[in-house]
Amino acid sequence: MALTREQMAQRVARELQDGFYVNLGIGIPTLVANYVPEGMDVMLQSENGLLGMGRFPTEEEVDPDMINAGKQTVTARSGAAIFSSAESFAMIRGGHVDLTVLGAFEVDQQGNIASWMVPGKLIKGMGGAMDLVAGADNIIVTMTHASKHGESKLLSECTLPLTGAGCIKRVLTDLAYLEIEDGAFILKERAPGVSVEEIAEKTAGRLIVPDEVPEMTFE
Amino acid sequence: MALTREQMAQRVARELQDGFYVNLGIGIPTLVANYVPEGMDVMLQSENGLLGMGRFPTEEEVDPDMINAGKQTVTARSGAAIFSSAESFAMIRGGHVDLTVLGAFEVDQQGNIASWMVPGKLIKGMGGAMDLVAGADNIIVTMTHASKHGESKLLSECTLPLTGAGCIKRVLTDLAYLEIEDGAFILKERAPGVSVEEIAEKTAGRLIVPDEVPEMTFE
Amino acid sequence: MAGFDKRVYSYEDAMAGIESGMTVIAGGFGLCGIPENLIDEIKRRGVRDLTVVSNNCGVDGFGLGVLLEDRQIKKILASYVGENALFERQMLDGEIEVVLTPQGTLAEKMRAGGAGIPAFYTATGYGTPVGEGKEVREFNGRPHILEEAITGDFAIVKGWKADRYGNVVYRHTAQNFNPVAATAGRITVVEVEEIVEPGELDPSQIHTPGIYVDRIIQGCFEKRIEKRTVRD
Amino acid sequence: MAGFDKRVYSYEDAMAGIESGMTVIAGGFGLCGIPENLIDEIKRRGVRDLTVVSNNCGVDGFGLGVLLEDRQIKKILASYVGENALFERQMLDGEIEVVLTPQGTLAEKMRAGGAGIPAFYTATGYGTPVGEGKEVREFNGRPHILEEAITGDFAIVKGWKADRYGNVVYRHTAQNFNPVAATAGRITVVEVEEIVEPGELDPSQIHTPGIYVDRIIQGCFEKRIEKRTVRD
Repeated sequence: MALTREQMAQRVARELQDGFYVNLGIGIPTLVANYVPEGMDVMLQSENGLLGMGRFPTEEEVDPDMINAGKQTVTARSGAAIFSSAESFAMIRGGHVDLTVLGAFEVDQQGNIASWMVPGKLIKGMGGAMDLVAGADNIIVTMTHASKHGESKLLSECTLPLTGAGCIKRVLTDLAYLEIEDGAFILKERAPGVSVEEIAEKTAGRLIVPDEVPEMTFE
Repeated sequence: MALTREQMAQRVARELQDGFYVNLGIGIPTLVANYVPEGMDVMLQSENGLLGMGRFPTEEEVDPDMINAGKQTVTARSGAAIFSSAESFAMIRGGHVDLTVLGAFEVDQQGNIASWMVPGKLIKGMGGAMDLVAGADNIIVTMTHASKHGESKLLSECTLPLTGAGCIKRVLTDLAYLEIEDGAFILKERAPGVSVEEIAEKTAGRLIVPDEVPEMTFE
Repeated sequence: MAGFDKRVYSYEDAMAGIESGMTVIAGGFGLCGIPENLIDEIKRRGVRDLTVVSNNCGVDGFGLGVLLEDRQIKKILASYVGENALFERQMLDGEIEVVLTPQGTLAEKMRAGGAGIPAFYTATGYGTPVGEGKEVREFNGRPHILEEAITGDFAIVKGWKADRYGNVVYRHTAQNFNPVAATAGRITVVEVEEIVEPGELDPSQIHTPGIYVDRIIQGCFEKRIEKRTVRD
Repeated sequence: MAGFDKRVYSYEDAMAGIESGMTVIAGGFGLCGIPENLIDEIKRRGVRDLTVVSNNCGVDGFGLGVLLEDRQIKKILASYVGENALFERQMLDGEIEVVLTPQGTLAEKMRAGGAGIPAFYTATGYGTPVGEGKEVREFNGRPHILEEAITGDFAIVKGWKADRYGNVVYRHTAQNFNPVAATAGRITVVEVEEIVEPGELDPSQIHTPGIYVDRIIQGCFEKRIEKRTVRD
């Protein structure tokens, strides 16, 4: 069965390490914060200028001067730092963030990512996504494996305008966890009960299937 | 008679305006701070990261963490700001300093300045001088008109390695105040008792002498 | 000390000199830390054909969104727009030119403008529509594109506290683009919640040194929240 | 919270991993705000052939000057050197390579290194020996030269207070190059006068956010004054 959004977040959370500075995009990436393993501490960077994003505020704590990059009211945890947008993107562009998790429309076997623009549809902008994908060494893309119409999002070449070129090495979909290497997707893990055949069928890009493709487990 | 160092500082101080942010180099430029006209306020920028440099400290106030760009212990005035070297030179390079006063070995009629290096002699470095001359629109060079051996320092072309190219428009020497325009020094004022002939004789670069060359006056 | 007293006492004085066709750099992220009243004054004056540089363009009826109502904006550089029906319509109708700019590149372009760096290379946007027509050069084995600095005729900034010298501190994440915007205006106007006496702000803790600031005004702010999110 | 506890308790641990041939970026201006004890630890370890990036090179027997005694520095990028007899001799003898770099360009190169900007244009140094061999390009009708970013294997930094997460504040003009140096090290080590509890530093008033910092150590400092100047 395809992973739920929560399971996707749970799986991504396994890539966290104690002491990681992490930037989480909007949507499923945001949920990852709920699955930080016990005894592990990560620090969330929000690109509007907050390192050490805390929980949502209580009604009493709501402060219009304290928001995250998704424009939601948030709090800062103890030991947080707040700074300008220039400083925030110095961190991001300079490769100081350990892990970035973000959604996408398409990823291709060259590690290109398209996530911000569908020609003909209204274009709202890339926000910080282009900076994030260009700056991080360590990016995990989360998205469904195929569109609602069954069209693969893991392509030999992105069809939509790119967010970044050659910058994605890891993709978690609702069906599989894959790594991108030498122009191919390498199938590393599959969702519980999802067959290699189904994944192969729904992967338009070049797919390498190792002898062993372990099934993910969730508690 | 040639101006004293104090008179040179006094003359430069007449170029100050109320509300000017000013960077003063080492030597005669530093003395300018002593001649800020009554009722006028200027803010001194020191390129190690201090805007609003105050007086020297008393014995009790001396603080090793509070120095100026000349590495002297100083104080900060009320309303000062202290920041990093990157921020300090952002101000300088970005043209936010209203007036820069600095010494030189040579200036030429193209507005080139040489102030940091004498080949064959020990080179200690340019410090912030190259940034200052490149960043400021408004620079006054203070130096003696000629060397101890009588050689002019106002040349048709600098002989020493440059600190900056085409960036000087105003020069105050011990003999005259001159402006540089269209490849020539224009004699604007002369020191009390110094003749136009003497200045012309000691100016190797192209000199334009207007009909009227007023004598400077000092109280 | 008149020379460094940058206080003005009306929004009319605060925006004196703004004219049609000018470039205005605005601080703020979403509706957080935006110069609400300076924007309203621009609306009141009715100047047109503005080029606006700002991460976002407000919402319908608030923030920079109010400048859309009378079509005062000709062109905008932003990273994310269109929280805003009027904006979308003007964009689709071609009434407003939108130059979408990655958020970090936008911040860096403002910082560069203020810092006298005319251009810089960045990997951000290479291989994307943002990189089209821009020079590409490899550094450390990786392609980068050349991006140029931005400066504005005016920068409009929202601070928390300032002294009369124009030293400013920002509150929490209302800082965002404000300090870089403040460096990049030919005339920089800062509106704050409180003007304090010189010396009250710790010199080592000033976000925007007064040298960047031309005018300071104390105002009242609505501080509208775009996405109120609370926990139980 | 082990993951963000960056405290170390000996200078040996603070400089663990430094090796001959590495590049070390050091904060400080003159003798103000220099990482005294980290420098001494580099001396103690006897690593050689270092490339040092620092505005100055200390004085005889203090600051980076101590690394000259055993010829540990192969090359230095600085804006102003030679307050220092030993340095002069090594420079004149060709034992040390000196790349004189304008002070603002040096600061900007460090900042660019930390900020992922591989290169930038500046008017500083155009037409001078600094510009020789560098690409020249005109912007706004004025020639500029291309300068590349600097990063180091280590950055050594002197702060005032820090928390265990590595958030740092600097005191007065001891700030100088320290915050930019801190961003540009692959491993950034900060020695401070006091380590405080998380939450004691105001989040909006942190000069160096902890993300840039790998190790924090509390030390004692001589803080030698180079030019003691007093008024009567």
